[in-house]
Amino acid sequence: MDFPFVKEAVSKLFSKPSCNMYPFVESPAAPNYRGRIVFHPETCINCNMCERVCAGGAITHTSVKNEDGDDVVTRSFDLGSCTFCNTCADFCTRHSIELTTDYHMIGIEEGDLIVSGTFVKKAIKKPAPKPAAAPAAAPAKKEGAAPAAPEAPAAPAVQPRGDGKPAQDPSKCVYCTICARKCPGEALTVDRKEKIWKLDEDKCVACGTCADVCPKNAIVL
Amino acid sequence: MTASIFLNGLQYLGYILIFPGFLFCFLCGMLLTGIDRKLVARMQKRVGPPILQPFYDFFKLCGKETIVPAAASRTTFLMAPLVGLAALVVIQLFIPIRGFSAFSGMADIIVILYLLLIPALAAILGAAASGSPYAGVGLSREMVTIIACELPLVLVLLAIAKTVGNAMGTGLCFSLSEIARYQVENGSLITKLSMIPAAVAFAMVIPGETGSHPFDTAEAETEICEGMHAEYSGAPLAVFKLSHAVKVLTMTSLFVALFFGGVGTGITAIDGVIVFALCVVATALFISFVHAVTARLKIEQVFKYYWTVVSGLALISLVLAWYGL
Amino acid sequence: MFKNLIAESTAKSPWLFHINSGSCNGCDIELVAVLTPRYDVERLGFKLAGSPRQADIVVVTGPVTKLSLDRVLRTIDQVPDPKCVVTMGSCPQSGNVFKGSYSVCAPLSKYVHVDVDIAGCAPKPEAIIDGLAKATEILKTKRGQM
Amino acid sequence: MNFANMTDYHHFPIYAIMVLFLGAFIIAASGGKPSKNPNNPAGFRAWIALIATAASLCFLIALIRPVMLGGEVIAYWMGSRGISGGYAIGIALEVDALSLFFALLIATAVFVSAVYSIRYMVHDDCVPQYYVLYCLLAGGVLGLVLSGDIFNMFVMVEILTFAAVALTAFRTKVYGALEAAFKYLVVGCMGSTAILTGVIMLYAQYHTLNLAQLASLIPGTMNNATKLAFAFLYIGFSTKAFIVPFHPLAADAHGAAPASISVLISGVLTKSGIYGIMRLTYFLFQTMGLGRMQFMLVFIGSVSMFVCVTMALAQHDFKRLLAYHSISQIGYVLAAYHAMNHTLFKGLLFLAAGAVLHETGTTDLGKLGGLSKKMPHTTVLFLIGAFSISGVPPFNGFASKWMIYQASYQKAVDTGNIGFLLVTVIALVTSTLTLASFVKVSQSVFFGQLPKEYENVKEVPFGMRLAMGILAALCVVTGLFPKSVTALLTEPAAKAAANVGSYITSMGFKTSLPAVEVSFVEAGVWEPINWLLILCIALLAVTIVAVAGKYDRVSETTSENVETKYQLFYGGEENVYSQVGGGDLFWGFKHNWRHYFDFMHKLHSGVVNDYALWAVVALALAIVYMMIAL
Repeated sequence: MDFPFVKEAVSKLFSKPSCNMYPFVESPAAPNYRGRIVFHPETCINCNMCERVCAGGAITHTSVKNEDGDDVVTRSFDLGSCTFCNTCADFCTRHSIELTTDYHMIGIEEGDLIVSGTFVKKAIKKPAPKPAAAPAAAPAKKEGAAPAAPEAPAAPAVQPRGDGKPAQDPSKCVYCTICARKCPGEALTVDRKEKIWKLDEDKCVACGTCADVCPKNAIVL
Repeated sequence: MTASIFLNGLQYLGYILIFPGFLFCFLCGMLLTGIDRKLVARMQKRVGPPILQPFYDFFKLCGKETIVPAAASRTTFLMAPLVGLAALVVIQLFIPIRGFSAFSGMADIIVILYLLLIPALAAILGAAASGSPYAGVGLSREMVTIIACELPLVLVLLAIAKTVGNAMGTGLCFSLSEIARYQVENGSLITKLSMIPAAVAFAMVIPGETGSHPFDTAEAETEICEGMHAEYSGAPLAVFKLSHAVKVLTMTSLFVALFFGGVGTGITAIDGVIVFALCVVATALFISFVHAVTARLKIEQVFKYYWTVVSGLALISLVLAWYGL
Repeated sequence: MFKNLIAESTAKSPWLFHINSGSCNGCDIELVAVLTPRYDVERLGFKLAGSPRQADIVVVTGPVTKLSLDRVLRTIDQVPDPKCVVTMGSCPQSGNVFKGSYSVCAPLSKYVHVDVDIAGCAPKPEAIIDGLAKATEILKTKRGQM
Repeated sequence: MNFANMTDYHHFPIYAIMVLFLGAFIIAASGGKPSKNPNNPAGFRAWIALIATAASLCFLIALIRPVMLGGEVIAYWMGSRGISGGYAIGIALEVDALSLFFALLIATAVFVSAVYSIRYMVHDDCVPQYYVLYCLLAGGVLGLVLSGDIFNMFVMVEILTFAAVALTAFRTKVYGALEAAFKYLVVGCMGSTAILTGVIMLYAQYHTLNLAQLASLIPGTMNNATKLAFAFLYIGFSTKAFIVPFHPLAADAHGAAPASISVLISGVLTKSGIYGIMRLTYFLFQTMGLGRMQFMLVFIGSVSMFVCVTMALAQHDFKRLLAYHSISQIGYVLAAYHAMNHTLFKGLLFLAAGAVLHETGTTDLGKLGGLSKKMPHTTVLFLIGAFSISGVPPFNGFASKWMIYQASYQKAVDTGNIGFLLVTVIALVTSTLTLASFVKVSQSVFFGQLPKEYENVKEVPFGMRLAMGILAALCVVTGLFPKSVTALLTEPAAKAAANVGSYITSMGFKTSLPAVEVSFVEAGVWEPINWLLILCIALLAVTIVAVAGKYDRVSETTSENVETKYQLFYGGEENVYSQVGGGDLFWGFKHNWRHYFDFMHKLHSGVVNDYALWAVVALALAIVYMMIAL
């Protein structure tokens, strides 16, 4: 018989307990702990990339038209469905999503675990389409601007180029720059301010990543 | 005449209900388990529950709903904990506190031996009455633990009977109060060479009888859902918890009475405190410490341990006592 | 007075029963971590009970798979009153990443009344302590109403 | 012979025997056709048996005053043919306290069992024949213990053996009944033959068959032939008492016989063997090294105790388990005066087993369970019996076991013989093992879960419960007032056992032995009343507090699924039938003793040839021991 813990037990009896006295003493989380989500609606551009990448399906949004014809978008994060993987924050080009070190997330009533924010998304003021490198930029449909959601995608606004390389649909594009950032060949240049979308044909390898990642389905191949 | 009978009756009732009966058992037993839990926690480098935690547990359980499973035999199921508790209190009444015992004369080692069976038996029957298969496994283990503890306990008690009997010139002494008196006059039994192995063996029996680590196979909450108590809820469970607490008190105070009976001053109140202090020490050493440094054994290991190591020690003591050492 | 005593004791001695309804074990490990010397909820009177009959708080982890749904509900039924159901981690609250799977029945609140949700995947032990403390308060109110 | 003469109590012993034989005769004369009444196929025959046993019991109870309290030894010569020429010519009945003690036990057991039989035997065929044999068996045993003549003892042994064999075998439809009866017949006949041989040897030596005269002649004239005779007689009576090594027979016989007969086999037949052995040891051969003889008896008793209790732990059948316990307890009986309590609680247990068999049709521990909900009274009665046999205070088993421990340990201390110390330890441990096996029975028969097929089981008829109730009440009463019982029954019997002189002289023989005043070592008497009072007050106090505190609180349930709430907890699974099998219950114990159990398993082959061989070996060993040690 062997009692390896005899010494341990006796010495511990006379030493201070190693307890973290949490409810009585604050216990801050470690740096970079991913806790409660904070959403900054003022910077959100409603690209919906976060919703697309969310594994747990925790992110949703509603949008209502206000009297100006603008969309009032409410984006909510259900912490009760979140895996705190940080992917949404990672993908958010505008850094609107942030995972804080606050871990006090207790839900007793409905809504306790919902983080949400509302912002107004201005309706697009029909800027002149600037087909940078898309010769087949079909001007046929000048989009009625009525529904924000493409309710009639019957005919694609932009014809595919046919060579496998991407083409932009300016009516859908919100210039979020994800395609540019995700392009493995760095063939895309997107300028949000100037609303420019440019493809460097030499660098493009027609991999299709940009179309894949586009949250608005504004790229056709 | 009637007045004196009435007063006598009142005194008896006082013994049974207050000291050293129910109230005393309740308070001291709970306190002992509280201290035990605290000490175990401290040995594991934890803060541990407050010492009054067993009281909280008890009152909380009293306030819970009692569920009697449809498959259970209702009366047995509900009565079993009460019988067990009553039997334990009766044992406590017999255990002398340095010469003072509430009911001397009828206390006898063999009676104690059998009375110790009753709480376990009550728990077993209650478990059997619940109809749960977990309780079935638990009661089987409890029964084996009883068998395991019985042999060393018998040997220890016979050795004591022989030692005291030798010294008293009667050859044999089964009476607890006699044993207590002998110790008051001649010093504690632990000072005798032959009694040292017996004391060690008895100390090893304490965790087995009280069902604490590492011999708590019968109530193994992680493997068989609390075993015997799997179907108990509410007040009956509270009574079981109380019984366990009283059993801790009973076993430790029996240990103190048998081996440290000579310690004390002669004033009952002070002796009571001293005995309780000794009980605390015994609990700390034989229950808490053992709990902290061991892991649960398998039931056949429990049996083997008791029938070899512990019984061996007790046997050595008996042989020594036989030859008058 | 006695009633008060019981209510006070109820708040000081909540026993947990833990049900894993198909969890990835992350939450389970955290729940165990809460019992370790580092956090030691026993100092608040918490204890893991082995049987639902002895429990006050039922802690459910996991996305409530189809197979486990029946068992979870039955076990919760078997807990004597007053009782409190706590869901721990995102799975039982919504299904988390398993949402929409053919074999997942989450959220649990569709089937029973859930008192406290502890968010996190898995929740930090401190968060668990927070949640359990909330559950204890609820328990005490429930006991007071009995 | 006038009427006053007829009511003289000196006639009562022969009346007690004769009513039983008369009853047997009347029943037999009434033919073997069952009556039309389906509720009582035996018809009036059952009542005749009942009246006969009741009358017999009454006659014996009437004898308590003169014999037990008055200390008289009744000598009764049949046909008034007494002693002529210094030799006993006539056939004598001789009733001292020891005889009466056993006779009372037997009569009680027989009477209770007869009450029980009326409803129990309803479904059996050949019931009329059953009652004939029943009365014969009872009469035989009673005749054996009251007889004052060793040849008469042999005759009675023969009667009871064949009645018992027939009663074991008469249920031909029961599997194993014939086999059991055959085994019993073979070994029993060996035993009877041994007794006859012993008797012949004694007669050849002393030219008399009267017990008292033998007892007066044997001292001082001991030779090897006497020792041989004693060995034969000892083995002969051992087979009747089923002590080791004859225990396997009992298990088979009990298993096959109806419960009412099991009661007789365990409570009556074995007692007759014990009585025979005690008579031999303490009366006839008391001069030949009583100490060594006692030691042998105690040794055999301890072995019986331990072997049979472990065998019982391994059994799967309720009745077989009881059978082994029966012998285990006989070990205690041999060691001391445990006989009365044993008859009471073992009878009760067998009747409970019979009740279970009656209602469910099986005694297999693996198939039963949860009967306490259906048969609450039987359960309570069984528990009383189980507590008694396990020696749980305050029931009667504890009182007698307590005396055994005290006495054996005192003996060990007085004689300095470690062997007696071992007996104390074995007895205490055996008692715990007994408890274990009754926990096993209660778990697998009365508690636990009710199998589907026994949903419609009902409580047994009142008649059967009454029989069990009588025994249970006796168990409790003798447990509560052991002092009075000891004073009334046990102590006179114990004194009588040691007081050979007065036995001999009262028969009219001269003896060199003085009618000594026996110093019956009062090992102390367990007085449970005070203790019980405390327990009752304690229990009352707890119960009052519990009831006041709404112990059985049931709140308004919050869940809609009320029936799932009251289901058993199965880790969340739906309730299925699940019972911890009796065989697996004490795995932790059996595992450590597996080699022992394997050995015992191989040893108990169930082949009658083996058992016959055991008998021969035992006889040889007994002869060797007697020759060397005495």
